[in-house]
This record gives sequence, structure tokens and C-alpha cells, in this order.
Amino acid sequence: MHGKGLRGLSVATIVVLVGAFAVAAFYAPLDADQGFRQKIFYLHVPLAIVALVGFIVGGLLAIQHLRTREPIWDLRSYVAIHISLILGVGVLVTGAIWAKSSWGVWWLWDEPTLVSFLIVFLLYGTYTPMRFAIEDRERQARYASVFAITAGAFVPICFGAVRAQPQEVHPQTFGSGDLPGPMWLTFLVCLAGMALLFYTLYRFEIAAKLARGRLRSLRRQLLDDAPVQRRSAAPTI
Amino acid sequence: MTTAIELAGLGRAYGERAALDGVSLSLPAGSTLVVFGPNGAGKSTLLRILATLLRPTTGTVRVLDGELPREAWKVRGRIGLLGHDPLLYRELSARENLRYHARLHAVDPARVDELLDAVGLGARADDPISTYSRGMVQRAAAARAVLHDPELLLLDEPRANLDPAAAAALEPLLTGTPERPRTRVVTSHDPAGGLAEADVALGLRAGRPVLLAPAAGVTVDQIGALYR
Amino acid sequence: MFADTLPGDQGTPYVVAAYLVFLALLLIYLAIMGVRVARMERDLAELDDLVREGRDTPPSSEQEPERIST
Amino acid sequence: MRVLAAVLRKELRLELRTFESVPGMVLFGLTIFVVFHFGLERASVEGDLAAGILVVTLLFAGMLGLNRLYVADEEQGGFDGFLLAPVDRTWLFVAKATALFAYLVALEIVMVPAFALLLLEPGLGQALPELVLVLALTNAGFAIIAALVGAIAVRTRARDLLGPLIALPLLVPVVIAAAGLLEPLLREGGAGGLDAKWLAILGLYDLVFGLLSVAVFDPLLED
Repeated sequence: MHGKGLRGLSVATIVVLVGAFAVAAFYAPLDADQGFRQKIFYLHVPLAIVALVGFIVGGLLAIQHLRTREPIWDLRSYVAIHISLILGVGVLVTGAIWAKSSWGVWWLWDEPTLVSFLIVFLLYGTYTPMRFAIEDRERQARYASVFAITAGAFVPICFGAVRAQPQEVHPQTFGSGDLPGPMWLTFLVCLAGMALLFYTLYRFEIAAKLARGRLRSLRRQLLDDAPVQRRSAAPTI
Repeated sequence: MTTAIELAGLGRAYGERAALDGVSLSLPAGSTLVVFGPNGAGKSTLLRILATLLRPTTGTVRVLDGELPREAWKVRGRIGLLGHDPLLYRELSARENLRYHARLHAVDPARVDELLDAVGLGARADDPISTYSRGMVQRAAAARAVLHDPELLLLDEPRANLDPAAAAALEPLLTGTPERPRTRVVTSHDPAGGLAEADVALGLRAGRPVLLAPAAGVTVDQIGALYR
Repeated sequence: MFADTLPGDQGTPYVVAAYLVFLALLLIYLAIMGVRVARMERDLAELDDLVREGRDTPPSSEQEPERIST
Repeated sequence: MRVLAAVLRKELRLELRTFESVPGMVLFGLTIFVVFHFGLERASVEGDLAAGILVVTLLFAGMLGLNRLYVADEEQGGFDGFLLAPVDRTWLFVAKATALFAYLVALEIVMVPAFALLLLEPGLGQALPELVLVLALTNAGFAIIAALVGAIAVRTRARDLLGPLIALPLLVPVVIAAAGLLEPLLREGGAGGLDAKWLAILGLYDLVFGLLSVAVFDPLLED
């Protein structure tokens, strides 16, 4: 009952994502000066946008959790942030690869989006250890929500502050205005694919966690030996 | 004769473990409920819930005229808690601690000195709490609990490690006066003494209420059975 | 038609590497989730057996634990 | 306001009585200057390097303050004592932030002259008013984040590690803005003006996180 609609969603995701990458590889024209290397752009930037939006969505879900105090919102906030962190790893690695290919160096302090993403990633990296450090479930959820809201508000501010730094050495390849039509279209398709991927993984993990919660309560009723609940960062419903 | 405390199916769980489960009772204003039960039976949990420091997980709690936890703000400041933790800063003196609490509760500072003398701490009032004996700390904590003249007093084994002189000194404070009776919830391990001062007796075992009756009809060995 | 979008200049290995990294990340995540789901299925199977056992043998009558009440 | 005064008075008295935070922060700060001296092998610094060293040193001294901020309340029932009173809980956050602000000011009164003495090339004289303004806004940023994150970290197991781990990334924008503002003030050839852009960012940061913290602080105290 939890996983309804997941199969359709997964198929849609695969179709859109693979289609997007195919479009990026074969249809999108070559960038004037960067040539083929520029094609990492179609992976790295959508990934970064989806991860950041995921963090902010995690904050919004946390607001809802503090307002209603229902554990389901805490689960949703946790899963949104959890998946954004995983995509975040992808963003940092592909960002480093892009920096290496375009500017010959694995990391670049002048590239504001990369730097601010690293700061946001370091902040959210403490989300899971913080949850793990609190034993009482209810308090763990509450403190995690306060963290998620604060960190969610931090994301735009961090990008603003880092971007305001003077050394803007490298041309900003991702600017909404200056992309020619076909590139812009390809980018949108890739972004849609990545967003769909996020949503599918999100629904998938929530279904898994709810099912596991259901399973545990069934086991408790049948076996009557409530398995001693290990400390864990993840919420259990 | 309004009721001071109204509990219906009150429960508090920490994850899987139920610290308190299915406690229901109604305590008229001005009367004294004495709670018996072995350690870990949930006595302190019950007091913390009544003191608005702990949210109940199941059931409804109505204390004075506020339904907890939604209307906790209505009753906060009208409840006095004397728990195991004196809630006093060790490095500050008794006077400084009480002055701080007086300012929080908007109580006239003069009452601080008055209370300090009443509990017999007048001489040592300006020494840090860390230099106090266990009994003196309990006196200071009792003074803090009644500083704002609460309508409801929650006492967690108030007479623990108190010498007779200290117990006598605290007695008038903790019982309230005939014309201004105080509703009291007291936890106790002393069946005889506890029953003597109780109007209603509650026996807790592993969080469940196994005994709830007017104190008059309860015998000492029924209380004793709780601990076996 | 593809000639102008897929030349073999020196950028290619990096692009391919980036997409492979993304794929690897995805696969690792799916593998972990797969393990979790498998563990869940094993628990479910165990519970199914229990239910089947329970239904075959009539449940023994449980004796209400004695309560102290006045 | 009565509540704020009460809690603040208790905080400052407790600090004066036990000297838990400020002396430690000052000694820690001076030690970091020495470490920077040997680490950078520079007898004196100026401009952006000086700005960086000053901000980073204040940041880490502030982290010490964060770790001590709620310890007394957690271990001696301060939270319960406060929750029993019929007062708005956000005052506890405001009082704690103000207290840490005061500790940071006390810290800077000792540290900035020491910095001028030990490491700084150009004198401080001409840029003092601007310097005070920048440090005030920076202290506000540190104090707000420390008071919020301190409350989150104090009731967890690995609190001395978790507090700074969460606070440092959150404070990066303050470090960037503060360094950007201080750089012209500490430059060799005499003080440049204050960069309005960075001033706005620092001010906005303090405002946004001040309001946000006030909004999300209460759930931290319920149990």
C-alpha cells in the first residue's frame, strides 16, 4: 500500500533521464570555446540545483513537522535531506571533474557555486551525526527540524555571500540569458530528469521506511519480543 | 470544590518503553495525593508531566484550569516543584538563586529574605550552594518551590535526607495554611507516614496504576505489596 | 548529424568519467536500498510462517495476570 | 524585558563567579596569535592576511564560548528552573546571545590591542570607529548562531564536537563579510572606507538569523 504508483514513476524517471542524457550527448551543440567538455554541465548543474532545492524542501517539511508534530513530516524531512546529501556527493565529484577538465585543477576557490555548495554540504554533513547523538526519538525529530529549518534558510544566504566575492575570474557558463536555444532546452530536459529522479528516490525511500515501521509493529504484536530499538539517526514510524 | 488535577488514560513512552501507562484520577483542590511505588515505577515522570516539564504521549491531562500541554502557559507559575534536582546554581548563593527565581516569577524580593529565615538558612544565605550540606540544599530548594506561593505543590520525597529539625522547619511551608489550602502531590516510600498525610493514595508499578483509593480505606501492607 | 556534437577531442574522458561517477553513485544507493528491502522480505517471510503456525495450532488460553486492586 | 534582565544578570554573575568562559577565550586567542606567527613565519601582517587572522581567531575563541554557554543550565537544572516560570522562552535565547556578545566584547578589548602589539603592521588608531562597528556586527553574528546551535548541541552526547561542527559552516558568510570589511581597515597605507556591500550582507545575516532563531528556539526547550 505504500509503494503504489512507484513502478510507473520509476519507468518515467528512467525514460526521461536516459532521454535527457542522450539529448545532451547527441543533440546539444558543442560549446564555442570549451568544446565537448562543456557537456558535464548538463549533469553537474541540474544535480546541484536539485540537491539544493532538496535541502530547502527538507527545511519546509521540517516547518510542517514543528507545526503539526506528526512523525510522518519528520520522516519526509529526513528523507529529503538524506537524498540531497547523496546527490550532493555527486555534485562535488562531478564539479571537481568539470574543474579539472575545464581549468586543469581539481578544485577551484574562485568558482562561487562550487565553493558555496561545499559549505552547504559540510553543514548538512552534520545533520545525520546530530540526529544520531540524540537518543530520545521525539526530541531527535524536534532538534532535527530546528536544524533543517536553520540550514534551509542558510543555503540562499551562503550562495549570496560567496557569490558577492570580487574574484569572478571564470565566465559563468550557467547564465539563464546567454545560453543559445538548443542548449537551454537540453538543460531543461536534464533538469526535469534529475528532479524526477529525486522524487522517485524520495518516494521509494519513504515507502521502504514506512513498510519497515509497519513490519516492526507487526513483529512486536506477533512475536511479542519488541526488538530492542538500536540507536539510529533515521526516524522510525 | 473544583478539581485541581484531572487525568484520563495518561501515558508517557520513551520510544518502546512505557514509563507511565493508563493513569486516570481526579484530585479535588486542596487535597493531597500521595504516590507510592518502587524506583522506576514512574513517580518522577508523573510529577514532571504535572509540572508541565514533560509532554504526555497519550491521554489527557488537566492541571488547575489548563489542559496540558496546549495550555501549559496558563498554569506555569502557579505550580511549585521540589524534585530530586534542587534546580539551583551551585556557584551562586541561596539568596542569589532565590532572587533570580523571584525575578522570573515577578515576586517581591522581600519574600526571599523572609523565606530564607523561615527555612533556617538566614545565616548561610550568602554562601554558594556548593558549600551546603544535603539537608541545607533541600531547604533552599523547598524555599524556591514555594517562593511564588503556588496553588499546586509537587514534592518528590520531600523528607528524604532531612534531619528532624529541617523537616520541622519545612513542614508549615509545604502544607499550606487552613485558610489557603494547597493541593499537593507527594511521592513517598514510607507507607505509614505517607498514608497519614494523604487524602488519596496512588500505587504505581512499572508505570501502571495498580492501586487508587481514598487513603482512609488503604492499609499499610497493601502499600507494602507494591514493593514486593 | 552527430559529427559536430561528438568529436573525440581531449575533453571526452572527463565527460565520460563524470557520467560514470553519477551512475556509480546511483547504483551504490540502489544496492543499499536493495539490501534493506531484501532484509525486510526475509522478516516478512518469517512473520508469514508464524501466522501460518499460529492458525494451525489453536491459541492456548492465556491467564489474566493477577492484579492488586482494592 | 524584566525576564531578559533577570537571566542576563544571572549569566554575568555566574560568569564573574566562575570565570568559565572569558579568561579561557582570551588565553586561547592569544595562543592562536602565537601559532599564526610561527605557522606563517611572519613577524607582522597587514591587509587581508591581518583581517583573516583576526576574524579566524575570534571565530575559534567564540566556539569555546559556545561550548560553555549552556553547560551550567544543562547540568544544574537551569533549563527546568526557567521552564517552570511563566515567561516567554525566547528570552532565554536573547539573554544567552547577549551574554556571549558581552564575552566577545570583553575578549576583543584584550585581544585587539594584543593583536596590534604582536602581529599587526599598521597601527589601529585611524580606523578604530569603523573597526568597532565591524566587530560589533561580527560579534552579533557569532552570538546569534552560538546561542541557537549551543542549545541544540548541549543536550546531545558529543556536544563539544557537535556545536562547532554545526556552527562553523553556518558562520562562513560572517567570516567572509568580516574579512572583506576589515581588510581595507588594516591595510598598510592607511584605512580605506567600509565596503557598503559587505556591511549590508553582514547586517542582513544578523537580521535574518536573529529573527529565524527567535522563531525556531522554543521547540528546543520542550521535552
